[in-house]
Amino acid sequence: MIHEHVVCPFCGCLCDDLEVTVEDGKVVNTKRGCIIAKSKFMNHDRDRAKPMLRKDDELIGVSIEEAMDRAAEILRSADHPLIYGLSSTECDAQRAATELAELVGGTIDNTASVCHGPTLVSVQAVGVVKCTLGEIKNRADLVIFWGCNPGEAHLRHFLRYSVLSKGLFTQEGRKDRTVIVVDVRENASTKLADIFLKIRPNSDFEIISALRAAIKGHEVGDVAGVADGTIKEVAEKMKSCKFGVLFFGLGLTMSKGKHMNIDAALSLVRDLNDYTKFAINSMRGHFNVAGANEVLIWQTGYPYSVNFSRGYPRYNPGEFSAVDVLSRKECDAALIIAADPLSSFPLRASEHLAKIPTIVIDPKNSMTSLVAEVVIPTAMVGVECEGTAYRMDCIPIRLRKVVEPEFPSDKEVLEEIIEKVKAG
Amino acid sequence: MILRPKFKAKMPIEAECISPDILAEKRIENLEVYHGNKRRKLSDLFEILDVKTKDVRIEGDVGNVKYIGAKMRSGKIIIDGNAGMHLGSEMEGGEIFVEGDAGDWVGAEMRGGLIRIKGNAGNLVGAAYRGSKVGMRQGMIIVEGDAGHEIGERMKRGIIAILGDVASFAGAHMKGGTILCFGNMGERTGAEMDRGTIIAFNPLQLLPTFHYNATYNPVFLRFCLRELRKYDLPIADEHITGRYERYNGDLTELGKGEILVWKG
Amino acid sequence: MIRMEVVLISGRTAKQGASLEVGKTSEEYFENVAVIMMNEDDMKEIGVQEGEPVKISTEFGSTVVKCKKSEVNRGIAFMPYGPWVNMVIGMDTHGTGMPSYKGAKAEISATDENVLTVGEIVDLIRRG
Amino acid sequence: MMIKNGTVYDPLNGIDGERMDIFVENGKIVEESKEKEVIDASGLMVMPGGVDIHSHIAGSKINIGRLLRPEDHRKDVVPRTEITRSGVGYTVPTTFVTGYRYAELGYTTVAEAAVPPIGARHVHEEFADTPMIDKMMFPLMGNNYFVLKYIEEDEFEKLKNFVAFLLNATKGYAIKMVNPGGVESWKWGKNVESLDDKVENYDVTPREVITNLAKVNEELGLPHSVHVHCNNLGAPGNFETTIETMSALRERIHITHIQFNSYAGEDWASFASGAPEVANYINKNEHVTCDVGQVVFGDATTMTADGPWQHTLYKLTGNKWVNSDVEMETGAGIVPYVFRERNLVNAIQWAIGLELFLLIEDPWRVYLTTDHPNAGPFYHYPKVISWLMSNEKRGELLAKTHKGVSKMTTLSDIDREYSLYEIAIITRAATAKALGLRDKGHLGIGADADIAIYKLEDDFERSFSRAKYVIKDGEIVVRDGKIAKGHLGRTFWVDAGGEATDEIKEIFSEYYTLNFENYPVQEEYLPRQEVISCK
Amino acid sequence: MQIDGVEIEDTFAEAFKMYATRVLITAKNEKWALASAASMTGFSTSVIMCGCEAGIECEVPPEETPDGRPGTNVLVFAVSEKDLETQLMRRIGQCVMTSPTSACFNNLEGDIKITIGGKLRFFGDGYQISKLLGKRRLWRIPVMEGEFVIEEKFQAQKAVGGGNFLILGKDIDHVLEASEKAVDAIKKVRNVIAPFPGGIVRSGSKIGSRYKFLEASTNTAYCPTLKAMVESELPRDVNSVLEIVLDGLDVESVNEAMRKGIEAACSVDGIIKITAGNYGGKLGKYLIHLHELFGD
Repeated sequence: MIHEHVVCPFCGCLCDDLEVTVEDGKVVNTKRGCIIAKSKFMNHDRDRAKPMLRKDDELIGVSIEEAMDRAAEILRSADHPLIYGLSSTECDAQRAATELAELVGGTIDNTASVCHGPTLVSVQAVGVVKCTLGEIKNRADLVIFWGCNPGEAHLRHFLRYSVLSKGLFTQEGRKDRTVIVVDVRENASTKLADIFLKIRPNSDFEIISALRAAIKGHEVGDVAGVADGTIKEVAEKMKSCKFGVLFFGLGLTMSKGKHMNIDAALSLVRDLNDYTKFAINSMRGHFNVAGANEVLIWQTGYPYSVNFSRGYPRYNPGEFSAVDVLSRKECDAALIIAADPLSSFPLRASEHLAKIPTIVIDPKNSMTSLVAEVVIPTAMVGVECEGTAYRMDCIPIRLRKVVEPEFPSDKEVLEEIIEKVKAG
Repeated sequence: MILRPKFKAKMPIEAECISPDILAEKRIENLEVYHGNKRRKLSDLFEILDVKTKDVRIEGDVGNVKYIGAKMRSGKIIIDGNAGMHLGSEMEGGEIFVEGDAGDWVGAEMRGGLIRIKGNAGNLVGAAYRGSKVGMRQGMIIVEGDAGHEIGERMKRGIIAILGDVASFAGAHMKGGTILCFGNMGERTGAEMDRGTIIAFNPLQLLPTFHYNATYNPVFLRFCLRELRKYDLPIADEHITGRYERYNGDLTELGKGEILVWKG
Repeated sequence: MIRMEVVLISGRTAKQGASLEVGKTSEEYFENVAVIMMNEDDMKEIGVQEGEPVKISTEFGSTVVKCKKSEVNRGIAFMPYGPWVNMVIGMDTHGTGMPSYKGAKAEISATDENVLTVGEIVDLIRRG
Repeated sequence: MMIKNGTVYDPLNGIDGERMDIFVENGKIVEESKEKEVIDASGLMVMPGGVDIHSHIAGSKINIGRLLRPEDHRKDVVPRTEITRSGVGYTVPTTFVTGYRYAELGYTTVAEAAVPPIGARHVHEEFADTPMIDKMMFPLMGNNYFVLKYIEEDEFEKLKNFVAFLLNATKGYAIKMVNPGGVESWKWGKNVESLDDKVENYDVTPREVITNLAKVNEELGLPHSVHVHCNNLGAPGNFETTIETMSALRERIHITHIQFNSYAGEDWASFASGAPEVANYINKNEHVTCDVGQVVFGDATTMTADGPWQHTLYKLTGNKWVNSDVEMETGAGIVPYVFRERNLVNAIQWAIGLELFLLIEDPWRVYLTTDHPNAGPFYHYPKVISWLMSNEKRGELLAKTHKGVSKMTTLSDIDREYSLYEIAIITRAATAKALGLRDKGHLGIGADADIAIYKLEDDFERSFSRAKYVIKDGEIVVRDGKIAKGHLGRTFWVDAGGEATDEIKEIFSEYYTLNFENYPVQEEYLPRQEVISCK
Repeated sequence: MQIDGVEIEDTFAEAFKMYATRVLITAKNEKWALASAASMTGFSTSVIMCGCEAGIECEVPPEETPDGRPGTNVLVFAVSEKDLETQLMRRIGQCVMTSPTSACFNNLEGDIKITIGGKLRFFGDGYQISKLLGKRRLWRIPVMEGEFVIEEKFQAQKAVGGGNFLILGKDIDHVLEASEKAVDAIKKVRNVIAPFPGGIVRSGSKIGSRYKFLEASTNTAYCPTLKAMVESELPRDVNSVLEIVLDGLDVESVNEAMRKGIEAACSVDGIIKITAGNYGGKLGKYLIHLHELFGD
């Protein structure tokens, strides 16, 4: 059977034009997706998790019911549980996770914390001038990629949205656009650029600041190895384009300056709107990290790093963010869902997860499940069950189901745990 | 009043009730604190002695206790050990003294009073909470050790004096007030500041969006430093009579902030 | 032995993305993630060939991975996101929630030590 | 259930403060009920549940507003209870708190007034987490590519089909226009300044957009009229544009938050009220209804699809600014704002809203809104009610405002006071009627059993702040101003036919970034829906 | 009564309620602090034509000034808060802001607050900077030499103006010497100034004039050259009269200054009598009886 218009549940592009062929309940082919999409669908049944509990320091197989019972017990008795992950699942599961966090008076954080958390903090400081990806496809004549590498991380972004795509006012596609890539190294994306601005690592803030000053007519001279003339040239291109867009990624959020880099970039684009039309969009990684933020926002007012220990939501990255809670050893239990902190957090932060009862809910085995107390397998979202995901530009799309799951969905598991916690 | 911690775990405790105004007004034994997600009484976590004295002394380490002295209006708190996050946040008056270190957000959105930390302070000293327009609005914070990133972020008035080093982005988005650093200042000091004064007694790396104006002996600073001597800060005569390079910025924003760098 | 200072950048690669969908304990993942991309001249300077192990140390820890040639400038090294790079990343977020994954100062040198497997890293974590 | 001996205000049935019993069964008002449950409403006012015709409570724009304002949320925290979920309130409440607070005011139906069609799914997702109330939403059409294209090509039938299709695809309720044409121009950093300006890159004017969509609206027989946020919102002197807009057509038209469009003066220095002129037009022309968008002093978060206006507001205030343009369809802007009593412009805005309420003679055509959260949060409605019902209350506040208000508006010359009957009209009966909700806004046999029961106290504000009882679909959900029971309301949408033509599909594949097949909102997003069919 | 053989007439000086402030001018050195103060207190002998009465109260050593530089205290007196404000604006604006290296601080605790720096700041054309230290707000106004620092608000209080005594003697040489001695003595008293040139006035006045357009005219009763032409108050052997006029922050200080001044005057030979000017006690709020000054 061939499933059409399938949505790829890997990255924030949420390409929704995949064709997936399923035979005898197995994915046998995919069309149009990138290599990662292909890998995701083709390998969806590999290395799948089983329900397990740790007994005498060994993970042993149990029924899923037993695993959920134990999970509920752990969360119910915890004084400060942490719920973390959520970016690789759908919105109903994210809703249930938020409800659970509220119920057990815990801290809930999603992977934005270690990707675009700094972006969200900066939006709260200065606002943001953004647009959906179609606006870029239809209008952008200047496209800037700063500290992001769609050529490796968002493989069809150029094609579908930002560079090669043709639109209403960009009928010539690539020819209608000037592409500038700013990065510390040559990479898959820089090859495509009309201008590659190679900068020193950790000099983003200085260079964005210089551009901002240049746009306002101030002289700044050479900055961090970039010549005065180059800064003026880029500034002029920005001011004189008809519709510009700046895409940025973790090259800004993770390097020195973090949210202040974004603050500067958001301000740069905001200021440019005094001269022309300009937007700035973040390149979100996991396919529904944007949804994790959206759900948490509408339920609590805050996008990530939310704490419920007082019965109402409070927000503070640095205080309620997972890395910090773990580093300071402030939580006494953890539920990890749809993420793998052991493979993404600084090792020293992960260590605490191995010391406390940790529950892992995931379709696949992960590094974190290897240190877990409880492992609960679930259906793979967007492959084995439906649900909503928010694209990197916050457009919600319904994920499709192409094969039957063996285990219940994240949502069902979480709702079951909620019932068990309430019953206890 | 003396409070002696009885707890051991690292679980965060929130105790904004540790504030002389509240302790004087309310029945102490019933005051609520949070230990993780559990509501507890102050007396569950602290031994409470010498109830009659109004000043509060905490004998022991309360590095995991948050919001001590938050919103306080008067009186004095002395902490013998370390203090947790949000120490004296939004405080309006009174004094807090910490013998050890303090966590992040010391004196965040403070409106008055004095906080003095003998050890080091964390990040965002005197800053605005996320999304807020304005950080510290008045009062004084003195850190005898080092302080972290983004101190004085969005401060509008008041004084922050750091005797040791500060990390990056001191005075980011600053709108007024004065930051003095007797140690070394980190990178990107004054980033995106609109107004306000940052005084560096040692050379520092400036952003390209700060421009040099002049070298002079600012009269207001003489006044300011002489006033601050009352707080036992290491202000030498040369600091008062010396010359300073004046840089204005951040040109990305209003550009009316200044960094004064002491030249001796 | 020559030790060289570099700025360490971590990031996503398509191969890392594709292989993590195969599985974190898979051979593909190990092959694609337990690596460091370096400038050829830098490799020469510390005396390593493509595919040989190098040791990366920062103030937060050290890790051993295989080295690969890349177009990066001298003085910069790149590692894919994953447990190996996480061994040298600090956990302080400076009040932001975000550790400093990119732009850390690191020292690189040739080594005879083995690259740890995912299982060995997990054991390390569990031992604390 | 029997609601016994209450003083009933049910304007749609002409009942003005009569003491009577109301019977409820199976979620409906019935002639007589055998159920034993009795609410003793002696001494209490019984009204139909409130119906808000224009509010911003769900979807991408409001959620960015929530994201933007952590500093607000801190001031108004709402802990969980055994019955209710936690959240935050203040200017942009979370979904649960939105539902609870509306219910506590005695409101049972709320319209989300501006939805980018591509974000409709998001709205329905939030609706599912907005308890207590029935909901509906208005998709934005005034700057939609297809709308502009079909008007430009003079393809009225295609336009009509597209509108019907879009209502169906989004599960929407009414045609919403925001600064028609201006938002499309804003995508190039421009705007339109009059009804006859050309939209950037299109041979279409705002006038054509308004008149064509109004005609479509009537031909499709949609329950509500077109719902219009006029051009030049917020600008001094814009009352002329507003009158021009209303007089551009004879079809029904609803002008929303008309306060923001009733300004006289040349610039901010000469800013003054244009309310008398606007009210005069409305008094003479029955085809117009409006809601006010009354300013309430204090913090607000302005948010609208009117991107160019929000840019102006950002430049005026220097506050943080969000702009979010949506492919092929619309845009949005968000700027936090504080309305200050002592600020002359703000004080005049406040007075203009009240002038409109008091100068428009027919309460069936002027409705209570604050354009939440633009002119203030919805839970300040009781405040507005108190100003309308008491000249003295208005006077007290007027005395605190900037002195210039009396000179630049006529407010101090007006002594009209609203009766309870009129309040019931502008908050439920008339809004339900204007929305074409036949079973809402009244207590006649067969109506939905959405009932608000208030205790009338000396202080009107207090009387309406916390309903004594609220009955939703026949169940007591609020008791003594507190949520007594959780409830998921229905979502109303209009089925006006319409089909996705090949042309529509083709344009989708060319210019949208979303596959056509993934565009329409799926059934899963409407756990409790009520479809209203046209014709 | 007599002091050193000089008759002290049993009369009173009639003083008026005024408003006063104390301005501290600092500068790089004493010379420039004084230069600025001298300029600021110039042409300020009498409120009638000058708008205020002002004088240098004393010099202030660097240790006692806010900025650690030498300073000069200036006292300014005016008949209303409004006049005081007007005069301070003009005089600080023209004589202190303009003067090299000067800074200008409030140096009085009073219950009246007058915004001066808060208005002069506009001279900074948008580049002025405010600094709040404790409860004091300073304005930094960029000027060609550097920065002019001035306090936002100056405090003022009700004060006493028009304390006076007349020194009657046998000739101008002796009277002038006595007057100078009196002024030297008065300078040592705080809170008081003698606003006339060198602290001394020769043209005492009476209310009214034969000319309708004049409200006051020369004090004929004390003009020696008119002794025989008018109803003179002067004894035969008096050939010259000088007056010391005093303004003080409070009546006690004025009394003290009067006492010290009269004592000093009386120590000079050739002084015949000390008296004081008044209007029959009908106009002034304060009546300073000369005899009471000396404990009678």
